[in-house]
Amino acid sequence: MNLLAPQAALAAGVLGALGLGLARRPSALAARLLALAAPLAALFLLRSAVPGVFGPLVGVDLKGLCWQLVIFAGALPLAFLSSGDDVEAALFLGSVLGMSLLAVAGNLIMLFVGLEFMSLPAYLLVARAGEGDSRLRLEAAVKYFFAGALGGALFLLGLALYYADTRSFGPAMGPLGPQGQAGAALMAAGALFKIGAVPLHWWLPDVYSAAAPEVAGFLATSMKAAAVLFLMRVVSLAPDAVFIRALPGLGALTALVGAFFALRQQRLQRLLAYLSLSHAGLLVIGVGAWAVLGKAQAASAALLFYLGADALMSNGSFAFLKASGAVTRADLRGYAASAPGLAAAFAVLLFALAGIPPTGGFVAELLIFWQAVHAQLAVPIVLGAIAALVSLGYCLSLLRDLYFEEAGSAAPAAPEGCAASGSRVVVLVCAAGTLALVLAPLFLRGLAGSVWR
Amino acid sequence: MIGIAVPLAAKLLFLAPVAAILFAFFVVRPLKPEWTHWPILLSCAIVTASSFYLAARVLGLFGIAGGSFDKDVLHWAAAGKWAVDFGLRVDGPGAAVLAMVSLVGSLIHVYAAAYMKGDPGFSRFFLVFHLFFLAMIGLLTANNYVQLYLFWELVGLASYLLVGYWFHKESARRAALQAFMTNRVGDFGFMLALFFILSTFNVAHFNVIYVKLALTQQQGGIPVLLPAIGALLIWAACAKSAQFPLYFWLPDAMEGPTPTSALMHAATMVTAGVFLLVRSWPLISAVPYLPPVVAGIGAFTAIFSAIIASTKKDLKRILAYSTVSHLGIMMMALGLNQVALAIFHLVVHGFFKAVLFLCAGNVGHAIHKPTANVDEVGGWRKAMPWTYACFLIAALSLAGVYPFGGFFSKDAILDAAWENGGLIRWFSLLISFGSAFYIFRMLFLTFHGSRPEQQGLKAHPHEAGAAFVAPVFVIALGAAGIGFAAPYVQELVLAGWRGLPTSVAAVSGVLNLAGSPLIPKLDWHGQFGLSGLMAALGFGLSYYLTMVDASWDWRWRRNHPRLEAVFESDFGWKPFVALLAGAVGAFARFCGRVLDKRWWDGAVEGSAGAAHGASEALAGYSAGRLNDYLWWMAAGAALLLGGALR
Amino acid sequence: MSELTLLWVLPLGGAVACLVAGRFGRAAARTCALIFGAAYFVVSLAALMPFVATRGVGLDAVGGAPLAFGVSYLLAADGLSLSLILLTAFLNLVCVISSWENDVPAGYWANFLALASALTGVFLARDLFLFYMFWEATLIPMFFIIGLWGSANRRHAAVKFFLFTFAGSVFMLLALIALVVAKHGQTGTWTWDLAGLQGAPVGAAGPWIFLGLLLGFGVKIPVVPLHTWLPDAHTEAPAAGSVMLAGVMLKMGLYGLIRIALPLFPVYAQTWAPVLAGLAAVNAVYGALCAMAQTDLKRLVAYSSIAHLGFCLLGILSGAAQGVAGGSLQMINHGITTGALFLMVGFLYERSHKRGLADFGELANTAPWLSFFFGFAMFASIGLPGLNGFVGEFMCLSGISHSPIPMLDVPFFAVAGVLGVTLAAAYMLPAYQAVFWAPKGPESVSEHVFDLTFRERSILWALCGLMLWIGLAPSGWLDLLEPSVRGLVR
Amino acid sequence: MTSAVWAVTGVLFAAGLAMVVLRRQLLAMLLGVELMLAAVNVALVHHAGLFSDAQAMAAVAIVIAIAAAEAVVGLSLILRVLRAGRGVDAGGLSELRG
Amino acid sequence: MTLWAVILAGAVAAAFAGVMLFSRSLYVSAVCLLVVLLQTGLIFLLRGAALLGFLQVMVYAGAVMVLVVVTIMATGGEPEAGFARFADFSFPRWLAFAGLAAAACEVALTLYLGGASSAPVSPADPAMAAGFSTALFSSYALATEAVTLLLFLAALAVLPDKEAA
Repeated sequence: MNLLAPQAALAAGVLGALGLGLARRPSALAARLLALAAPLAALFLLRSAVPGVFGPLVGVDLKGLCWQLVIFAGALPLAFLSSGDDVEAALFLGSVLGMSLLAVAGNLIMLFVGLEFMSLPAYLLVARAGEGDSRLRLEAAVKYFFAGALGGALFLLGLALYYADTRSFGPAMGPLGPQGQAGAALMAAGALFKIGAVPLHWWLPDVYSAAAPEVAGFLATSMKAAAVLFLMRVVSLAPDAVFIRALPGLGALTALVGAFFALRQQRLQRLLAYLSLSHAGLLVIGVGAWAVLGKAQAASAALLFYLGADALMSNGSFAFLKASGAVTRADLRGYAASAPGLAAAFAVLLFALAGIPPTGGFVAELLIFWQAVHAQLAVPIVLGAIAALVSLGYCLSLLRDLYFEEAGSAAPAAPEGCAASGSRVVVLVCAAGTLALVLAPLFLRGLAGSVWR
Repeated sequence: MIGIAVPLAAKLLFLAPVAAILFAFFVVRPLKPEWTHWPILLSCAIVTASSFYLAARVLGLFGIAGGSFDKDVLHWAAAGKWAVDFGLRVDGPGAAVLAMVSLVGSLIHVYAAAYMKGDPGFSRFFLVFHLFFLAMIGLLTANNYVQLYLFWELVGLASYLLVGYWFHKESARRAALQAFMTNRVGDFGFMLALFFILSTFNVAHFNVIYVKLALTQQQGGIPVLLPAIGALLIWAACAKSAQFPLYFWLPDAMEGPTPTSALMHAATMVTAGVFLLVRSWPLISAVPYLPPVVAGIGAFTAIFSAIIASTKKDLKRILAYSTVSHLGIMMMALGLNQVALAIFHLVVHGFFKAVLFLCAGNVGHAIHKPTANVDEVGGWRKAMPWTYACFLIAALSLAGVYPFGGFFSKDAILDAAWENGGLIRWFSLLISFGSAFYIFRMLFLTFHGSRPEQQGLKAHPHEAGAAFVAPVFVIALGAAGIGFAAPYVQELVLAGWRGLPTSVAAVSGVLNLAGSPLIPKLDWHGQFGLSGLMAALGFGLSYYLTMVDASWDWRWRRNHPRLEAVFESDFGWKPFVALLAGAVGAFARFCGRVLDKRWWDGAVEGSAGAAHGASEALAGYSAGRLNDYLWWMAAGAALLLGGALR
Repeated sequence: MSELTLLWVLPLGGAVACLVAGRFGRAAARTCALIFGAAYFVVSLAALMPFVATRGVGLDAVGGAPLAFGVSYLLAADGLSLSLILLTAFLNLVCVISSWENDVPAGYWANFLALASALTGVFLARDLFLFYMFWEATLIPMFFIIGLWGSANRRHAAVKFFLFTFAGSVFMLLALIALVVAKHGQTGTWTWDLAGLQGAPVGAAGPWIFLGLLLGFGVKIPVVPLHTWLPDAHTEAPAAGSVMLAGVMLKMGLYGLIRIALPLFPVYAQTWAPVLAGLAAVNAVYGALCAMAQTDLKRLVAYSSIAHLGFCLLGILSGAAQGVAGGSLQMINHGITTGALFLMVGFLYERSHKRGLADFGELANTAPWLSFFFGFAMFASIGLPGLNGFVGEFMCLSGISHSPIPMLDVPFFAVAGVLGVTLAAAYMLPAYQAVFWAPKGPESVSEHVFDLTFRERSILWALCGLMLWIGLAPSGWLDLLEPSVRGLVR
Repeated sequence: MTSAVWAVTGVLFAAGLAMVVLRRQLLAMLLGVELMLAAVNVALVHHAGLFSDAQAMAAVAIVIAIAAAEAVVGLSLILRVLRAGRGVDAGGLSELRG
Repeated sequence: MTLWAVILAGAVAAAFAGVMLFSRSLYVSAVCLLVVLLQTGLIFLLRGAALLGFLQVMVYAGAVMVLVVVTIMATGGEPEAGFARFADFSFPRWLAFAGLAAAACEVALTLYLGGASSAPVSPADPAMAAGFSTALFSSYALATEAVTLLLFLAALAVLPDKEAA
């Protein structure tokens, strides 16, 4: 039962939060402690987890374990920052639980369960969590919901088709027939929707930009990691699935679209949302390369590293929005003069997001490009490089606002209170972690022997 | 290369000026700038003594043994098998010119100490002036082309700084720039020639090149690049020695102080081109068609500038064109394979032209101007007797009147031209006529005439003092008597070549020096008589037009303004050059402002703008409609599906 | 910690120390910067000394076991690396001293030291991963230096600088990756070790890889169609920033060519040489022509850099001993000379907040030391023999005119190069005359320009002394550099 | 038989899809979602019988439950939208754009 | 026989689905959906999955549809006349329709290509039908539990926001 210990911890957390709700005056502190304790416990229990199979539904492999690590780590900032009540704690923990179920899913049914499990609470989380006017959050949640429902339905249709062809909810034994091909493609569509690949991406900027920053960070990191794993699982089903060939192109297109749309954004959170989309494109290229390379361990390690770095970069940058109270780009003007430490941390994160050394973001981007080169995906690589260039363009203009401009007349008042200082801590920790990640070659030395031979 | 130690005198040639300049710059100038000239004059004395010692050494006079030498002293730069070493070469041509340069130069230093006294830039002037002196010495003692080029550029630098000495004057700035740029255009050829020499011979040392070339010639051929090398060197010499088509900078360079004009732009620096060709003559004469080209350039320039000199009114400009003319004569001598004659005329010209310039300086000084116009002077022979006397001696020398120096050198060259026959024979007669005409016209207008058009009478001319006159007089003595040194100079040149054992065979084979006469034949029936006659004609005509028909000059200018404009523009050559320079400037502005800034950088910046534009355009497709989103999702899934079924 | 590690860690530590010292006031920060700058200079000098003794022969290396991703911590230094590091340290010190009186926060000093650290890393790294890290890391401090302490249009220039140079390096990164992948295909092991990557079987991708490397290095040099970032960046940067930018950062491109692109692809280095040399020739001439058209003194000097690096490139490509050695020497020369010029333009700007040619006049009278030093550096820059510029240009062009590589020995390149030398005077001298000689115009701000202070003169004496030293006796320097680049000689 | 089942599934799924994509009212769209899920169930049930696979049956049961959960979440969101005064028209939800 | 029954049920379902799609009234749509779901339940029954058919009817007809109807009532019932059924798009609406129709054709083609090759239809296996319910609580227990938990979580949706509370 060691296999599912992290899930058990999370489920206990969910139940605890639900139980907390039964109290007449639910303690917010208890809810927050629960939200923090459950993922930490899950992380802790993950240490002793080993690969194994449990029934038809659960198949824990190395990939699943590693991915859970990233998922939990990516969720920690939200756990730490969540200022919500027991309901939000339950929703948050439920979503994480869904992700971890997806990570350990042994067949397509469980995969579907995991997909819906992580999505449904997330819709509600988007709608509920956060301060101030809920109009936009609600709109985002509705959009998210319908897009998600459609994505789920497409996946399900694909599942049925695939099942009809292969008689299996697991990997295909032989070559796929047309029905199986169609099924795999539709399932991939469901997964690509979750990652946000063009043209199934439209919901993503709306959701990321309207949700509370810390929730957006959670979606951009843990959820994205889960989605990538989801796609990889679909790819693993049938190596001869035709859609795999489209992945690098779709990824490059996504990267470009994300980069170009981000260019004109004035609202910071939306800008970061498109930036995240651009990164998602790179991840899809990476998955494509991983598939081309015969699911090489090195390639999945690259994806994992990218997601890990992204967990720091994206969470940190979204948390910065919360910490600084900056909403539009104009709010950033002259910010470095008033808060040098936070600005420096944000600068580090921006350089990391743009993939500039010496940050972990660079190593991450390098690893993905490396796999892509190895897989000889020439055109996607060049398009991806162009997207990286455009991304750098607006990261630099943000830095320019941050450092080189004088403060405007209406500078945002720095948010006060516990949440703001908590998010400051998150920003600083993420920035420091991003910097430290550049030493990856050093501290991943042990892995070099096994993965990077 | 040769196992002879460098004599102290040769070391002093460099050490003294360097020490003097450093001492003057770091010690004297901060403390007492008006004393800057003292260490420098001391250095001049040392250098003059050393160079005469070296000349004597080459000749073996006064029991001084040693002869010529050529020795490397410094590994300058090396990479792999490529190496350039710097050294000293003291041989005949070098020693001959060196002696003249140091003597005349030192005297002009003395003159300058008086002339420049009280000028705010006195200290700066002397430092640069002496830097030039140093550079000229270096040029004359270089033993390879790279080193020669180094000093060649340094004299150009000094020229630039001194022509632009009065930099508050627009004309001075422009003249300085023009001088430097024109020389750069010439250096284009020199530098390219250097590369070709290095790639052809793998070495830049004169003596090694001579030997290698001789060996090649013995095998019956010349290196492929040799014609190019020769042509480029001639081009370089044309710039430095102000030959057509690059002569035009020299008259304008008269914007500098008079000592500068005398030393650099008359006596020494401008002869560097001739000296370069002397050094390169084995190379150039190995290409059969190059010497006639040199002779042609020289002869044409000589006549061309003599004509223009005859029309000028500014004293220094007349002398400048005269310098150009005489440099042309030297080139002509070279072109006729009269190397020793060319050097001899170089030396003689240095003397008399320095005198002429310094006299012009004295005249200008009398009216408190850097230079004088013939309109401002006239009939001053009584007021300035010493200056007049010196000028007369030099003028006679220039015109080639026996027994003055010019007779021995210039007429020997004309003699050689006559012997050569062909077109150049008639050119030589014209030169003889022209030289006499313009110099005596200048003499009469300045010292004799007193016409109403001239304002000289209103001024009160006077001699400026012993310091102004004494150095001039000493040089004038030299100008008068140098002709009798001709045998020594010939011996010096020949001995110089002979003194270098490794190259003697090659040189004597290539140069064919033995047959060159240094003394003009006193042949009344041939060229000598004719050229004397032409000179006399020139004298007579100038006398008639300035003394008899005294206002002729002013009249024709008034009556023929367009004709004057033609002369003023050097027969249209100056506007043409200005046009060329303007075209280059316009092209540069096109490159810098339009091509680079507006078009190319505009495109680069525009690409950022285009990215933003694309972003804005794409935004139209994101209207925020939920149904759009879902439709796109369905479409995406359908596309994937379609792809999967293909 | 080995000496080579110390070389790049020391200035980085200095940067951190400056930031910390900044808490105790600006004076403390700058003192800290001076101390670390001086220490760094001394250490780099000490590191070079053994090579002086051996006339540049030998290699000082730090090697580590491979880390993850086939990356390893490999540093190595030879005469070329250490000379460039010494140049970096020297110019860094020059920058610190020259900005001594500027009232700037600790970040200023920290950025300069961080820049020096990254540059040192570039010149030391022998692992391509490490190399690229340092290569890109140089951009960040320079971005801040331009953007924070530059002149009016600094913000735009900073972004343009970063973006443009990154556009080149991103393709370089892809090329490096492709190289690593190709080697992996041959040996089955991942390595970024420069020595280990020799002879990777690149196959049909070879030209593309080479092109990617050229793009990365070419933007930095910059080679002409890729140059338009340079005038803006140089013009808008603060004086000391321009010094580092022109003095050292442009050399990274050439260094990359010498160290990586040409040795890894000896065949392309020959077959592509005519094209590259053609571009270099265009650099020399076009840079000069553009410089002639400028009315801003700093822009003019910036364009002159383009022209000068054309000579370097010609020399390095020539494959002749004198060209390659001369090209490397010219890298150092250009750093010193153009550094001095930018410094002085900066002094002018600090005094008057103007840079235009028409904004001054008669400075030779009111600021004689400035005009003396400017003239000195200017003549060094236009290649007056006896000063350093000539040595480098002469050897470069001598190399290209006597190149053993087919198609390169045609006189065209030498002619273009010499034309560039000729034109150098055509842009420098008029500018000099306009600023120092011409009478003051109505808009002149010359009266604000007081002469150089003792501190400024001391810096310039050091720089001009170097110019003279290299100009008169370059053989010692060449001995130091030549063994490092011998591999490029055909 | 299989063809018939798939035809039914396809037609229903297509109708549901059209409903979700094309209809304006949020509630109608939600109905479309339910229809799509139900359509897939038809195929799954048929194949469960075809392959004698209890797993597929279990899957159908789970899908039904999940569809119910989805309906709850969707309906609650729609009600919230309504309560926020933004109507039930999907076209009204377009403040987030660009 | 079963085949024809399935075809008939399918045809009815399809017809009502069409009405549902094009009906302006939400009530009509909801009722049509109910009919469609009942028909699918019937197909389940025909294919031997009686329990599932029952579940379908229970969950949808009994629970979901009630919720839907309540919500429709809460939203104010019928739209006024002139209310457009179909959404506006950023592009011409016919394009949206055409695109979707093309996609539907594509799906149909897929099904046509894939469906024909399937194995012969066997009568429903009663043992399997029974085994399914045990599977739900044995090997599929995890999924069942997860879905149960999910239903709890979904129920949280009805709780008001904390500001509102």
